[in-house]
Amino acid sequence: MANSWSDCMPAEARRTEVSLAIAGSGGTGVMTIGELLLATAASSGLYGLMTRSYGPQIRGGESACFLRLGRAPFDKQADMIDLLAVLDWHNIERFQEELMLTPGAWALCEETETFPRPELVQQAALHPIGWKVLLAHVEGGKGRLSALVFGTLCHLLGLPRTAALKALADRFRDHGDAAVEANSRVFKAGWEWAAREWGDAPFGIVGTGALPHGACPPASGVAPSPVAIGPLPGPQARGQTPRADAQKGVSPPASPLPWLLTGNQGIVIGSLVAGLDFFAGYPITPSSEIMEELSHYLARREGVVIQAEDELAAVNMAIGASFGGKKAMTATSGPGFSLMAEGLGLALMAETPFVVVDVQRVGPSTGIATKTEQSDLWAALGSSHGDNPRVVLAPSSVRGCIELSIQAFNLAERLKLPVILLSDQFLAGRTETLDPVPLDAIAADQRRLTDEVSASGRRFAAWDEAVSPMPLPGTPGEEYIAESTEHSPRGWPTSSYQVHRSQSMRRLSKLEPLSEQEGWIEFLGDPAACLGIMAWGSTGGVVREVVHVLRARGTPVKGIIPHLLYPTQPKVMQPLLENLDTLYVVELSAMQQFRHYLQAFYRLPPTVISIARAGGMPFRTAEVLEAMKLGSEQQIAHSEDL
Amino acid sequence: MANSWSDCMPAEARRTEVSLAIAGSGGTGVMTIGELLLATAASSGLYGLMTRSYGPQIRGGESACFLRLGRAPFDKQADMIDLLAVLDWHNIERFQEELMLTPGAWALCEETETFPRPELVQQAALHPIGWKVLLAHVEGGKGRLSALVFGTLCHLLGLPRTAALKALADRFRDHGDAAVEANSRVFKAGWEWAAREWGDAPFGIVGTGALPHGACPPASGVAPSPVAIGPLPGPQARGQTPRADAQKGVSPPASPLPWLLTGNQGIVIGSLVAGLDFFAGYPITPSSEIMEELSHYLARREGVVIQAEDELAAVNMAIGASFGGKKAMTATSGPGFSLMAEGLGLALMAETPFVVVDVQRVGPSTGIATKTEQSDLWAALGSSHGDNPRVVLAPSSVRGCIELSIQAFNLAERLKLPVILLSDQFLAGRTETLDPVPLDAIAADQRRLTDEVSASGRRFAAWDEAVSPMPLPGTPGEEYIAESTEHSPRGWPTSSYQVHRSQSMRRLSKLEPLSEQEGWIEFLGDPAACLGIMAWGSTGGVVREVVHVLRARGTPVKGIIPHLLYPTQPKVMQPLLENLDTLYVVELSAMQQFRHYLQAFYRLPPTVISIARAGGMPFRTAEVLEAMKLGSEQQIAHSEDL
Amino acid sequence: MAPLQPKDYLSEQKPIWCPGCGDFGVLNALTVAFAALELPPEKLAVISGIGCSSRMPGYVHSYGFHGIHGRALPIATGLKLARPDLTVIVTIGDGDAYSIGGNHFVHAVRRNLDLTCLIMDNRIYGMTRGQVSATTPLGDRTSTTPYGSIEPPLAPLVLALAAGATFAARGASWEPKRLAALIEQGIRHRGFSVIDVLSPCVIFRPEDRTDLRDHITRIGEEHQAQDRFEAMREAAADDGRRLGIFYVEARSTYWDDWQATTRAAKSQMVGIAGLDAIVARYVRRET
Amino acid sequence: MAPLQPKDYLSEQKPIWCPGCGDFGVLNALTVAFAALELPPEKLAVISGIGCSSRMPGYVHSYGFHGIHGRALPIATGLKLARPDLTVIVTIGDGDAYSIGGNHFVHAVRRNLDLTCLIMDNRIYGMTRGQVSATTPLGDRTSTTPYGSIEPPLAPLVLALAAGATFAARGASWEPKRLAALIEQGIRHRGFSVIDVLSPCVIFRPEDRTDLRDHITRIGEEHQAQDRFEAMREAAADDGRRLGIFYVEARSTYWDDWQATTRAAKSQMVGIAGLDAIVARYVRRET
Ligand SMILES: Cc1ncc(C[n+]2csc(CCOP(=O)(O)OP(=O)(O)O)c2C)c(N)n1
Ligand SMILES: Cc1ncc(C[n+]2csc(CCOP(=O)(O)OP(=O)(O)O)c2C)c(N)n1
Ligand code: SF4
Ligand code: SF4
Ligand SMILES: [Mg+2]
Ligand SMILES: [Mg+2]
Repeated sequence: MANSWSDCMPAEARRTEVSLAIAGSGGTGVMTIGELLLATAASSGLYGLMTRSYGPQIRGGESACFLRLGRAPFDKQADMIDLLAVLDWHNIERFQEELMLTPGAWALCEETETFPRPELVQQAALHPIGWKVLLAHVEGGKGRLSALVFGTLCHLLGLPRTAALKALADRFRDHGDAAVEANSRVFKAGWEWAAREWGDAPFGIVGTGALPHGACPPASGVAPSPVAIGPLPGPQARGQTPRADAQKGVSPPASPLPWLLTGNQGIVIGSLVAGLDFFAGYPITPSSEIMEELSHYLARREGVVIQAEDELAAVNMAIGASFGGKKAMTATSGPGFSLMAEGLGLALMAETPFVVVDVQRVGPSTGIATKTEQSDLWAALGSSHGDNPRVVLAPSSVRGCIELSIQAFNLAERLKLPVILLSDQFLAGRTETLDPVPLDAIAADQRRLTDEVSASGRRFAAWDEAVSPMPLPGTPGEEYIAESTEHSPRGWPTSSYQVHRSQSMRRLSKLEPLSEQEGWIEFLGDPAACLGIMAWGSTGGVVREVVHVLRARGTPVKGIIPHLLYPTQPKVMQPLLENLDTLYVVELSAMQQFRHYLQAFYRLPPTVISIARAGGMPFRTAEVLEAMKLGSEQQIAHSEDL
Repeated sequence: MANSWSDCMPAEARRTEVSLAIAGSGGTGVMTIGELLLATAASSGLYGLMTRSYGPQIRGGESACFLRLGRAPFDKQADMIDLLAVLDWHNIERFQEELMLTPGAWALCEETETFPRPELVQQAALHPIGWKVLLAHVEGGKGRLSALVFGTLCHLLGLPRTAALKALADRFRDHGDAAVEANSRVFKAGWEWAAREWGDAPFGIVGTGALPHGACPPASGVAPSPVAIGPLPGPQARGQTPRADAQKGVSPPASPLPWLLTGNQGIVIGSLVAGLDFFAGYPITPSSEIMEELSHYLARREGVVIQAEDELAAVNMAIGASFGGKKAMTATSGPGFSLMAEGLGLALMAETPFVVVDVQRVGPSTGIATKTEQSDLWAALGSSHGDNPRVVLAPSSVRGCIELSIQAFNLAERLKLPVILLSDQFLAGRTETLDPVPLDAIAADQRRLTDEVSASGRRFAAWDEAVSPMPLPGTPGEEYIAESTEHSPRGWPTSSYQVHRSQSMRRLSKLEPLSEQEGWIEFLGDPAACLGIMAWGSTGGVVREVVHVLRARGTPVKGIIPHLLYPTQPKVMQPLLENLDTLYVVELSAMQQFRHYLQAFYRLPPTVISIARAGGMPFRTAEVLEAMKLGSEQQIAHSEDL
Repeated sequence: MAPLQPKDYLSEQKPIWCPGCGDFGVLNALTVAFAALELPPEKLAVISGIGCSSRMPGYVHSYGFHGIHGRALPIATGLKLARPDLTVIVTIGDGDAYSIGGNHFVHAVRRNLDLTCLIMDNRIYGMTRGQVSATTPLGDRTSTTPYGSIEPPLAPLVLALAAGATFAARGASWEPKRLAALIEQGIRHRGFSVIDVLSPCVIFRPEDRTDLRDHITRIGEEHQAQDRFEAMREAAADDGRRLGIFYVEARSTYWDDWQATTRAAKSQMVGIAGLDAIVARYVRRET
Repeated sequence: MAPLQPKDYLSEQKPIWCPGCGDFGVLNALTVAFAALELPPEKLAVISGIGCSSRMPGYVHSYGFHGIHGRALPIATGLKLARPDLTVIVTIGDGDAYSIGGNHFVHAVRRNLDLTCLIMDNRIYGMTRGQVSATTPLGDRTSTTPYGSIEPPLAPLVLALAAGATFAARGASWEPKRLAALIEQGIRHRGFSVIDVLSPCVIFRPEDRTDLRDHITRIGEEHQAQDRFEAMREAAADDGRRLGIFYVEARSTYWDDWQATTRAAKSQMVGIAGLDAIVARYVRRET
C-alpha cells in the first residue's frame, strides 16, 4: 500500500520528534502499547512524554494515550498528532478535542471495521490494516492485538527491535514464559508486516537505532523544548551537607538508564528522599496514586501510611505526627484541599511543619476529576481564615516534582509551617522520560530540635530567623502546648492585642529570608528582551517551547516561570521584569488567578496580556503563539484593561 | 470634692460627645449600666455606640463596656475615655490595652477598696466614692450597685432623669414592681449624691435634656463623624418595586424612637426583610447571636432554623433548602468559614443561591474568638478550589448590616450563586444608636422561577444576563439535576474541555452587570483631593472620622469605602482613584490582604501606603492620623515598596 | 393518564457504570418502587454525593442533586425541611455514607426526618479505583492497603441503630424485586429509613459477586425485632450479610416535632408588622 | 527522685473555668491517675479540640495540643502512630466528640489505637454560651432551641460500642477519685478507651448539678457485660446516667496490626539503596 500523503515536511522537524496517539475501548491495551513505546524509546536514547485520557466509565470504557518522542526532553504534550492507531472506533469521539491531527497524518485501523466518524480523521491518510487476519495467523495470537500494534508502530517509528522485544518481555514477565513468547511472535508479525508494507521507518527520528530513510512523514511542526529546568538552590541549612553540592548533582548525567516517571511518582520519590515518615490521606483523583505508592513503600522504610476517614482527619493526622517529631505529608486534589483549609491554619498557628500536595484538577466543586487546571492558586494563597503566611511551591515538570518535594519538606521543617505543593493533573498523570536524578546528592534537612538549646518557655518566641527550635515530645523539661488560639511566646492563650500583633509579625517574618532567596524563579531566553512571557506549574512547559520557537524565529523574548509562589519575591522578580514592555501571562484559569496574583504582588510592565482560559486541556504551543500574534487576548480571555 | 483636673478642653469638643468606660468583675452589672446609659441617651436625642469586652472566663469573669455618646451617629468607638467607672479593681488590667484615658479623665471607684494598679489610671483624676455606704442607706439597696452607678453617671453626663428612670423601669419590668422600685430608689441616691458633689452635669453634652454648665471635663479630642453612610442602590430588579424608591426611604427619618442594634442584629433584621426562609448554622463566637435570634424569630415567620452537626452540614443544608426554592442563609466566623469552602464551590457550580455571613474574628486558626480582625478577605475571595466567581459584600456600620443583608439575598437570588457577607466582631458586637430604617420601603427580590418560561433542558444555558430561571421542585416538566461536576447547558456531566470553557465563561459573565453598577463604593470628602484614604468593613468608621478631621484642618482628602468587594468594579473605582497621588490603605490585617487585593484588581495611585496591623483592637483615629503624618507606615506595617 | 411504568422513571442519561455493576440493579429497583408508589417525578428528588453509586440522580427522571462527596445527607436535610411535600431519596456509596459522611449519617439518623437513604455498599471506593472503604473486610488488599486492611469494617446498620434509626434494612442489588419492596417500605416509613444495599463492584471486588451472594441469610418477617439491641444483633449477624428489615419504630419525625413545638410561635410575627415588632424587642432589650 | 504527686501534673496556667465547673474535677482526677501510673510528664501528651473542656491540655504539665474544634482525635491518631511510645490522652467536650467531631469519634473507636479519650459531657456548648449539643435532653430550651430541643440525644457509649469500642466507661466529675480510677484503667487498657464523663456546666445547665447527681446509678463490677449488645443496653440505661465500665475487650490495636502486617515489608527498602530500588520498580513498571 502506498502512502497517501505527498507534501513533505521540512527535514529538521521530522527528524527531531514525532507524536502519536493510540485509542480504543476497554481491554484493547491502549495504555500498554503507549508504555511499551515509551520504554523502548527510552532505552534507545529517545526522550518521551505520554499522557492518558479516559472516558467516563470507570473500567472497560474507551481510552487513549498520546505520546511525544524525540531527542530532547519534553515537558509538554505535542500540539498535533502525526500518527494515530485506532484499535477500535468505539466512542472515539470522546477524544475529539484532544485528537488534533497534523495535516496528512497517518491513521492506522482495522480494515474489517466500519469507520464511523470520518470527521475525526479527515485530514489524515487512512491506513486500514488486516490486524485480525494477521493475529489469526500467529500461534497464540488471540487477544494480543496490543503486541501486534506495538510491532507495527515500532517499525514505523524506527525503534530498535531488540529494545522493543526486551520491553515486551519485561512487561509480560509476570505472565510467564508462554505469554512472553506469544507476545514476541505477535510483535514480530506486526513489525514484519509493516516492514513489508512501508519499508524502513517512515516516522523514524534521527539518531534512533533505526534511522529513517525514504519516507517523509508529517511532523507536529513544533520544535522540542531544549530548555532544561534550572536547579533550584534551597536556602542554607544549618549543620548539613551544603545545598549547593546537592544541587550540582542534578545536572543531567550520562546514565544509560533513563527514568520514566509521572509527576505523582516524582512526588513519591522526592518525599522519600526528604525523609517522609508519615502520610495520611483520603483518596481523590488525580492524587490518589501518591498515597497508593506510598502505601507500598513507606512501610518498607519504617514509615506509616494511613487512609483517613476524610480529608479533615488526614490533615490533622499529619499535624499530629509532625507534633510528634515526624516528617509528615498529605496529598489531595481540589475538593479535598478545600476541606483542609482549617487544618492549614492550625499548622500555621501551632507551627507544626508538614507538606500538603494539591494535585489540581478542573474546578470548581467536583469539576472534572481527570482533567487539568490551574485554578487552585487563590485557594492555596488565601484559604483558611486569618493571616496565613505559608509557603506555596509549584513544580513545572516531573523533575521539578522530585526537587520541589524535597524543598517542600526542607522549608516546612526549617520554618515550622505548612508548605503547599501545587501540582496538577497534567503533571501528575503524564509519564516523562528524564535523566536520572542522583538522589543521594540532595540533602534533606532535619528538624531543628531542642537538643542543643532549650525552648522551654520560648517555643513561640522570636529566635534567629524568627524560628524557634521545636521540642520533641519525650524530652524532659521541654514540655509545651501547641496552641491553635493566639498565644504568648511561651504558648499560653491570650486575647491581648499587643501579643497578637507581635506574634503576627513574627509569623510573617519567618518568611522574609526565603522571599529574598535566589534560585526559585526560572528564567530563560534573552535577558534584555522587551517581550516577556510568564507562567507557572505545568504551563511552564508551553512557555519554554514558545520561547524556543520565538527565538528560533529571531524574536528576542524572556520566559519567566516562578516555582515559589509564596512568599513572593519582589527583590528577585522585579529586576527580571525591569526592561519588559509587554508581558504575556499564560494560565489555565478563566478568572486569571495568576495574573491577578502577579498584579497584587509585583510591579508589572506597562502592558500585561492574559492568555488565560479554563482548563480541561493543556495549552498547545500554537494556541499561545496565535494568541500572542493577535497582540491581545480577546479571543482567549479578557482584554488587558483592568 | 473638687475636680483634680485644671486644663480645660476647647468648648466645642466637650459639647458634642463624651466617652466612658465601665469595668468590673462578674455580676457587678457592667453591661447593664452601659445598656441603660445607651437607652437613656437614645431617648434623649443622643446617639451612641457601645462595645463590650470580656476576660477569658466564660461567666463571672471581669468585663468592661465602652460607650461613646454624642449628637451625631457614630460608627467607631472613642479613641480615649473621658470618664471611667470601676465597679471593682479585680483583673482590670485585662482591659489595659483598651483603656486609654484622656489626660485628666475622671475615674470613679469605691472608696473603701484598695486601688492596686496605679499605672492604669495614672493620667486620671481619681474620685473614690462611698458606694457601699450609700447602698447600705437605701432600702433594698443591697446588690444594686449598678443602679447606683447608673444614677451617678446619669447625673455626670447630664442625661434626663425621667428618661433614665424609664429605662430602668423597662429593664427591670420582668423582675417585678418591687425590683423596679428598689432600683429607682438606688438610682436616685446615686444621682443625688452626684448632684450634691459636683453640681450640674460636668460631662454633659450640648442639647441634651440637662445642659452642662460650670464644669469643664476632658474630652476625647476627636470630633464625631458627621458623614452618613450613603444609600447603596441595588441593581434593577425585574418586575418589582423599583429599587430607587426603596433606597430613598433610607434617609434618616424624624422618628422619635431610635434603634439600638448590634451588627448581628442588623443582619437578623436585614435577612428577615429579605425574606429569609431557612437558616442552618453551627454556633461560633461572635456570629452565634445571629442563629440564636433567628431561632426565636424565624419560626414565628413560618421559617425554619436548624443547628447542624457542624459547618459542613450547615452550608450544605442551606444549599439543599435553596434547591427546594427557599431563601437560605448560614452564618459563621473564621474557623467555620474555612470549613464551608467546599460548600461554597458547590453552590457556585450548582447555581443554588444562598447567603453566608462570616463574622470575622482574630485569626489564623482559632485565634481570638472575641476580638475583631479583617483577615478573612483572601479566604472570602479565594477559598474553595477552582474558579469561583462569587459575590462578596462588606458592611461598615450597623445600618450597612441591615441594608447589605437585603442586597445579599437579592444578588444571590438574581445571580443564583453564593453571596458572602463579611462582617466582623467590631460590627457584630457593638450596639449602635441609629435612626429607624423604614423596612417596608426596601424591596426584596423574588427568585426568578420557571413560572413564565421553561428552563427545561436549559437550566445551565446562557440566558439574558447569563442567568437562567430556576425550576422549583414540584413543577412538572422542569425536572433537572443540580450538578457539582462540570455539566452541559442541560445539566449533564461532561469532561469536554470546550463545554467547561464555555460554562466557565458563562459563570463569570453572570457578574458582569454587577461589576459596572454604581452605588457600591462609598465616597466622601473632596472629589479633587490628591490624598486618598481607603478601608473596608468596620474600619470604614475610622476613615470617615479621619476624613472629617483632616478636612476640618483644611487638608483636602478623599475617603473611599467599597461595600462590594467582588466582583471588582474597575469602571466605578478607577475614576475615583484618578487624581490621587497618595493612597492610604487602612486595614486590620498584618498581611495587608486588602492592599494586595486592591493592587490585584485596580490601578492604584503612584504612592500607596499601608496602615495595616493585626487586629484585636479597632483602629483609633489618632493612630491613623499619626501613621499618616509619618508619611510612611513603617511603624505600623511594611513600607510602600513592593 | 396511564400510570407511570418503571421505565418512565429513567432519564435519558446513559449510566457510566461498568457492565455488571451492582448499581444497575439498584436503579432498576428504584424505578420499580417509584412506579409502585405512583410517585409523580416532579414530586421526587434524588440526592447524592460523589462516587459511582452517587451518579444515581442523573439516571432517574425526577428532580435531583448530584452533590459533593459525603454531603448528600445535609443537602437532603435542607431540602426536606424546606419542602416537606417532596419525597426525598438519598442514594450514596459506602464511602459517602460511612466514611467521609459518617457524621452526617449519624446525625441524620438521630434527627429522623422523613428521608429514605440507600447506601450502595460495594465495600470499596469504586470511582477512585479501588481504595479501602469503611466496610472493606479485614485483611483485604486494596490499592491503599497493599499489606491487607487492618481496620475492622463498620457494621453500618448497628451504627444506625445505635444512633436511633427508626427503620433499618438491608437488601441486595442482585435481587431488584425484593430490593424494590424494601425501598417501597422505606419510602412509606414516616421517618429516616436506612437501607444498606449490597451492591458489588465487579471491577475492584470481583470476588464479591459470589462471596456475597453465596453467603447471604435472611431475617424472617416474624423475626423482626421489636427491641433495638436485638435488632443490632441480627443486623450484625453473618458479617453483615443478612438481608431484611431489622427494625421499624413509629416515632414522630423531626418535622413533626418542629411543627409541634413551634406551632404556638407560628404566624406571630409575620409581615412587616412582625418585623417592626422584632425591632421593638431589640430596642426594648437594650433598655 | 521522689515519685510525682498529682499536683506535679498541674501547669502554671490558671483555668478559665467558671467557679464550680465540673471540669475542675476532671483535671483533678487526671492528675491523680497520672500520679498513680507514675507517668513521666514528658512521655505524656494531652490533646484537645476547642471548648471549655478542651482547655485541659493547658492546665496539665505535659506535652499537649490545644487543637481545633472537633479534630482532637485525628491529631491524637497522627501523634500516636508517629510516637507509639507516648501516652496520649484526648480531653474533649460533647460538642467536640459527638457533634462536629462525630465522624472522627466513630473511626477512632473502630481503629482501636491505644488512646484514652475523655469526653467532658456537659450536655451543652459551654464555651459558646449555651447552645444545644448532641447530648442535650429532649425538650430542653437552649439559646438555639428556644422552643425546646427536638433532636433525641445521642447515646454516646452505645454509639462507641456500635463502632467497635474495646473499652467503654462512664464517670462523673463530682467523684474525682472514682473517676481517677476509671481513667487509670482506661490508660492501662491497650486499645481505644472511651470514657464519657458527666461534667456539669454550672452556668448553662445549673440544673444538672442536682439532676445528674441525684439520678445516677452504677453498674457493679460483676455486671460488666462480656457481650457488646448487652453492654449497650446497660450503657443506655437510666438515660445514660449509669456509671461504671460497661465493656472491655482485649483486641489487638491498630498499631499491633500495622506492625504485624508490615513486618515482612519493613526495612526492605531503607536508605538510598531502597530509593534506587523504588525508582527501578517504577522504570520497570512502565516497560
Ligand atoms: C472531598 C472529596 N474527597 C474525595 C473525593 C474523591 N472521591 C470521589 S468518589 C470517592 C469514593 C467513592 O467511594 P463510594 O462512596 O463507596 O462510592 P462508589 O464509587 O464505591 O460507589 C472519593 C474518595 C471527592 N470527590 N471529594
Ligand atoms: C470549626 C469551629 N466551629 C465552631 C467553633 C466554636 N466553638 C467553640 S467551642 C464550641 C463547642 C463547645 O462545646 P463542647 O465541645 O461541648 O465543649 P464545652 O465548652 O461544653 O466544654 C464551639 C461550637 C469553633 N471554634 N470552630
Ligand atoms: S468501578 Fe465498580 S462500583 Fe464503579 S461502576 Fe465499575 S463496577 Fe460499579
Ligand atoms: S461555661 Fe460551663 S462548661 Fe464552661 S467553664 Fe463555665 S461552667 Fe464550665
Ligand atoms: Mg463504594
Ligand atoms: Mg459541652
